[in-house]
Amino acid sequence: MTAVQTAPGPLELDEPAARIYVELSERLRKASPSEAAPELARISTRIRRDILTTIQAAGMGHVGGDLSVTDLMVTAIWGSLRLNPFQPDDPQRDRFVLSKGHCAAALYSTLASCGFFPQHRLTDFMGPLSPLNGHPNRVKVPGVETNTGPLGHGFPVATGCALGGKLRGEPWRTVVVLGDGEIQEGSNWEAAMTAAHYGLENLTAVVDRNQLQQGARTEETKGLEPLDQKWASFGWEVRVIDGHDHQAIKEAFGPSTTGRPVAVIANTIKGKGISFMEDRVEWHHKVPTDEQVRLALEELSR
Amino acid sequence: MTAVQTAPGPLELDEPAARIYVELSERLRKASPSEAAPELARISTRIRRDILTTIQAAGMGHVGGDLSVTDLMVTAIWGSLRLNPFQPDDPQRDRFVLSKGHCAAALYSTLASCGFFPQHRLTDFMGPLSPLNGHPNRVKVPGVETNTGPLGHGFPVATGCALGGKLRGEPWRTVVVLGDGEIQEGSNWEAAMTAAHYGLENLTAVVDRNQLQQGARTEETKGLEPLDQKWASFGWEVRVIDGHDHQAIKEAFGPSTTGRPVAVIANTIKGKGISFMEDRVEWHHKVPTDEQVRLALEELSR
Amino acid sequence: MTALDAPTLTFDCRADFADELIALARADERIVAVCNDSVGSSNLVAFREEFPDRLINVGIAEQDLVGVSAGLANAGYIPFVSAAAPFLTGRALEQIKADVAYSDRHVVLCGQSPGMAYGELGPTHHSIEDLSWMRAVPGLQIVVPADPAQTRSAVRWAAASGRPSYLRIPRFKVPAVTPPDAPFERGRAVRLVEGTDVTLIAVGTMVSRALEASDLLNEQGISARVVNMTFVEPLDVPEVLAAAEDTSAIVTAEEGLVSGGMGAAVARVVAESRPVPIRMLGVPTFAPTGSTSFLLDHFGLNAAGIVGAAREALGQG
Amino acid sequence: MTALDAPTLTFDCRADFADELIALARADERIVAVCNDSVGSSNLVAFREEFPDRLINVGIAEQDLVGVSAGLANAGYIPFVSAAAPFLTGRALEQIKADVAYSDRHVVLCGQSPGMAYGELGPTHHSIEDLSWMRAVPGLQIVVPADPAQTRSAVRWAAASGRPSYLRIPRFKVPAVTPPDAPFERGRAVRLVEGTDVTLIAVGTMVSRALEASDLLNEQGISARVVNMTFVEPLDVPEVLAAAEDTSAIVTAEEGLVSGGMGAAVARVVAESRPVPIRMLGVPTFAPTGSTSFLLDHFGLNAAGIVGAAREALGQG
Ligand SMILES: Cc1ncc(C[n+]2csc(CCOP(=O)(O)OP(=O)(O)O)c2C)c(N)n1
Ligand SMILES: Cc1ncc(C[n+]2csc(CCOP(=O)(O)OP(=O)(O)O)c2C)c(N)n1
Ligand SMILES: [Mg+2]
Ligand SMILES: [Mg+2]
Repeated sequence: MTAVQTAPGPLELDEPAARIYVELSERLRKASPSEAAPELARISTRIRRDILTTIQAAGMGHVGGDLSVTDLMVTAIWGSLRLNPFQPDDPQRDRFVLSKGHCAAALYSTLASCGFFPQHRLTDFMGPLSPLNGHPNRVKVPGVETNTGPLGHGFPVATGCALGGKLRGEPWRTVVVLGDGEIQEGSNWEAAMTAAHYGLENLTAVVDRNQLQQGARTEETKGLEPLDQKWASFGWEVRVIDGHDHQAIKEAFGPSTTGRPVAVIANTIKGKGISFMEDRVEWHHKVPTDEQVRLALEELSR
Repeated sequence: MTAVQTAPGPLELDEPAARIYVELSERLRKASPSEAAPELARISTRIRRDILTTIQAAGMGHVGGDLSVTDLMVTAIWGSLRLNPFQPDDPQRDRFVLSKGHCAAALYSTLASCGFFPQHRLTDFMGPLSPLNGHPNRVKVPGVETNTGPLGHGFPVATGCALGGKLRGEPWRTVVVLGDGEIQEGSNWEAAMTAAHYGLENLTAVVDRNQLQQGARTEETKGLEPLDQKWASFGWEVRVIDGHDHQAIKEAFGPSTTGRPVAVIANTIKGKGISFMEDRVEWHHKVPTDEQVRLALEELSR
Repeated sequence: MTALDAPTLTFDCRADFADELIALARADERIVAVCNDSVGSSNLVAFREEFPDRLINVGIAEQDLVGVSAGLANAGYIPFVSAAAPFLTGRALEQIKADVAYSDRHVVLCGQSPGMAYGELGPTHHSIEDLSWMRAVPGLQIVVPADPAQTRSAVRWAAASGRPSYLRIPRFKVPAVTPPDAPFERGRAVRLVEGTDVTLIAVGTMVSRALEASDLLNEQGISARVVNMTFVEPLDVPEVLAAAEDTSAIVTAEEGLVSGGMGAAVARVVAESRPVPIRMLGVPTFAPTGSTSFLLDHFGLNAAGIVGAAREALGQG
Repeated sequence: MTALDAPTLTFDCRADFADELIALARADERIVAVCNDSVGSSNLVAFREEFPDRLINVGIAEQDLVGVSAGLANAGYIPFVSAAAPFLTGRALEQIKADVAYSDRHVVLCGQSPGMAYGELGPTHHSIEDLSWMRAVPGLQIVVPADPAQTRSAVRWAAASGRPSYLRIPRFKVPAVTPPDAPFERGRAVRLVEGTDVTLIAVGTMVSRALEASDLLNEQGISARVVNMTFVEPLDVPEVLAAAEDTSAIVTAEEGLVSGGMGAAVARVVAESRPVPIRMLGVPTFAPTGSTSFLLDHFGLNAAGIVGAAREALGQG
């Protein structure tokens, strides 16, 4: 017996939101990092709220990593890159790839904020037949560049994007965000070597260095340090920053100064912004109770 | 119609050769590097001869990489490790793993020289139903630790061997030999991270740094430099040596001085010892004519 | 006798997996568990507490996970490699082929949360392909326990088998379906219900649903045999031949792709020896979003779906 | 009409693969070739000379190979990923699943030297598993050209298809078997010989051997139809049904594992619609050492083996 279930419709453009994104993000892109930072911080707070309510509605999600990546993602998408919600596959768009695909709620919240689809659709997250699957699906969600979820996939794909852009001689660029636990996957080091070999100065790889993976701290599980030296020895220009400082992030997302691809090691806090979640391994995929969401939203509005 | 073909018999111990190996290798192991070097050089020349005639008989093989790895392999197996041809699966044996499995002819020649099987069986190399397959098969060839051939497999397996030895608190050690092209495989960097994390000072990884891979130079194909810094940043004690200097090799195969696993970057020449093969990419798997083998053997007897 | 009779207790078999592994580890110090940042999801926290050195976590690195395990076997250990099934089988396939199967190493690969157990996490986290992929690795024994008792038996059996194997550990909750006296032997299926018209051959989560279907068919005057195939490799060929001999049609059901899975193994035996009509139930393609039970219903992998397939195969569709 | 009539020219199809790719690349600047240190073994030296920037070598790194190719597709290119079949399919399987098939990227995966083409190099270099593994990746089109003409058609077709596909490019020398007027269409088989008693369904290197077997069977008074299945996915279901309808038995032959390969796809259609006796020829397990032709004979993958299987299936064994 096949269940009868009406699928939620496809995701459609939120035109007013898209218009705002196009204008405001252009201003923020052109602004100096210090000028842009306050607005980027405001957007980040909004995204954090959306992440929390989205996960609350779904009763599932990866809240810790969503909150650690928020400021990075917002600064990339609102403050550094040029995406096009009106034509999501615009050949000249910049590419944003979320390699740590389990943080789909952060990506969906951010894409909705840009008008790729209406914010209210976030309540479909992981619902039956929803396009908003637990991990991003590019076929169903405009703005997603490649399907991620298994760790270590987005970076090679992003490398291919950047290589393609360079071969074409086009000006758009690619930013890929990796988890720190994720870079234990060897596929990333293959991509790191490829990007350096091909001199992909149009590629920025961001490590969300929150020190935690699924089960424990990275350095207890399988140590990554000295992480900056790893990237440098693989031929990358390395920038180590505070991954919650929008000004520092926007600066770090600026162009390569060496002709080499740029690795941004962004020191972050898993669960950032919610005191009882911060730096606690269990919030990798623990789901907040309604009361916890209330407290969390309260913290964010302070 | 199933072809009627008598399989060559299983490989059996060559007792006299094994006796010599056990005695001589013990002497060489205990000797100083400079004392041991001349004998190791003599054995290496013999192995080079066997490699050439083995490939000649088979009409196939990877002669360039066989000749670049010979001095490393001979110094490991004859001059540093304790293998046991009388009981190939002796739990207390040292482990020698050839990760660059395409150099099976070098491994078979060396194992035969230790008496794991009679030298005359080398003429079976790649013959119909022969145990001496084009890539090493541990089920059929005593002395082989794991089946290799696809690049990037032997190193993780060797890491597991060393981890097992350490868990058991046993004194035996593991040496794994990698191709330089091979380390473009990400699986190696996963193993490098694991070995460092678990402090496997009983593991030595040797990179046969002959600067060539199958189709071209490594630095043209996908650059590996600065290779020493890559290993150091992954937490290894690094030793850079001349991979044809038996004294230097034996020194480099000595114990870790830092409690960390040891990476030996052995600068070698692909096709080493045969003037017309040296450092030429086509000899990766070109097969010498009978006349070329004659010339090559002549060069070796000088 | 079946799930319809009474409200049935259901079990996440990971608990039995972990308990049995701990029991084995107490008796045999060669047993080690090897993980990819999956200590919690594999339910191995208690194992780690009791045997901290024998729980090896290689981090998020599946190729290394399997290669290191082959090396541990080389060093005399019996590694139970415990990782989410899609990553274990998909990411480390060549290591499973070369380092484990072709090298004939006694490594026990434990695919956790297989099939569509990670429902809403989507196709990247579903492992609908594992049985097909693993069946195409020569020399690998493949076991799909259907309930807690079989999970424990599978763990014990694999530890003693001396050869490489793949165990598919259920996470989706299942009722107990195995009679206490049922044998657990290499290549041996368990016949749960006798029947003369049609044979329902199922594995894992589908076994209890086949039992339900058998009850429903009975009510419709159709006598349905139910076989829990347990070993996908080696297959219980005599049991398949008996089905083709004694009953007029066969329905296979598995929580995985139809292409190349358990049903394909059954179909091959039947096609080569005694052709009878077959219906093969499984997952046809990448699943949409939804919970495991939603998706099972979505694809007709339930009692009603099995009943429909059985009637169709009998020409009573 | 068949290989027995005259001394037959045989071809290594890599030359046609490379020539056709160059011709395409001249006409369409989106075509790029992506390699893993396999420029020579894929016969792409001439391609590189003509299009040095469009030959991308990622070195010995198959996961990256496929991921980068998916990214190149994202950037508007049509990547032909050319690597030895065992490493492409076995090492990059999860990338093929997630980055190519599930992401629905127009990437053309070209498995070079498949089956047992690397005879003496052994099972690590054989790709007897690829068809089974690739069949269990939903959404991937699978094409097995049987000769130079089909190799060229497959390359052209894949470049235009807009969807992900896997092409299995023969290296072991094969004769031309495809009539000049034969169609090359998605999901369409080519019937090479008419016949009424038994149908021989083959792919790739086995097609010419099936033609030989058909001649031999004819001499024995058995009329054997020969079908080149070409598309393993999507399968030509009507052609399989016609075989089950028109002839009394089916023999399938492929240079690969029987578990889950082309034969399994055929068996499923037959079992679910019109059961007839089938014999499935293929490679049963890891091969011993030997040349390709030695191994094909060793496993009975030749005209005599096909004849024997056909007689057996017809009950004349
Ligand atoms: C190949 C693969 N192996 C395992 C997992 C399971 N998994 C999901 S998230 C996660 C931890 C990731 O840690 P990290 O990359 O540090 O992400 P973050 O801390 O930002 O959430 C793991 C192991 C996976 N998704 N993919
Ligand atoms: C996974 C994998 N990809 C590709 C190959 C094909 N291959 C065999 S040898 C070789 C080159 C190896 O180069 P290197 O490691 O430098 O070895 P050496 O120079 O010592 O011969 C390649 C690409 C392989 N064996 N395995
Ligand atoms: Mg982290
Ligand atoms: Mg080399």
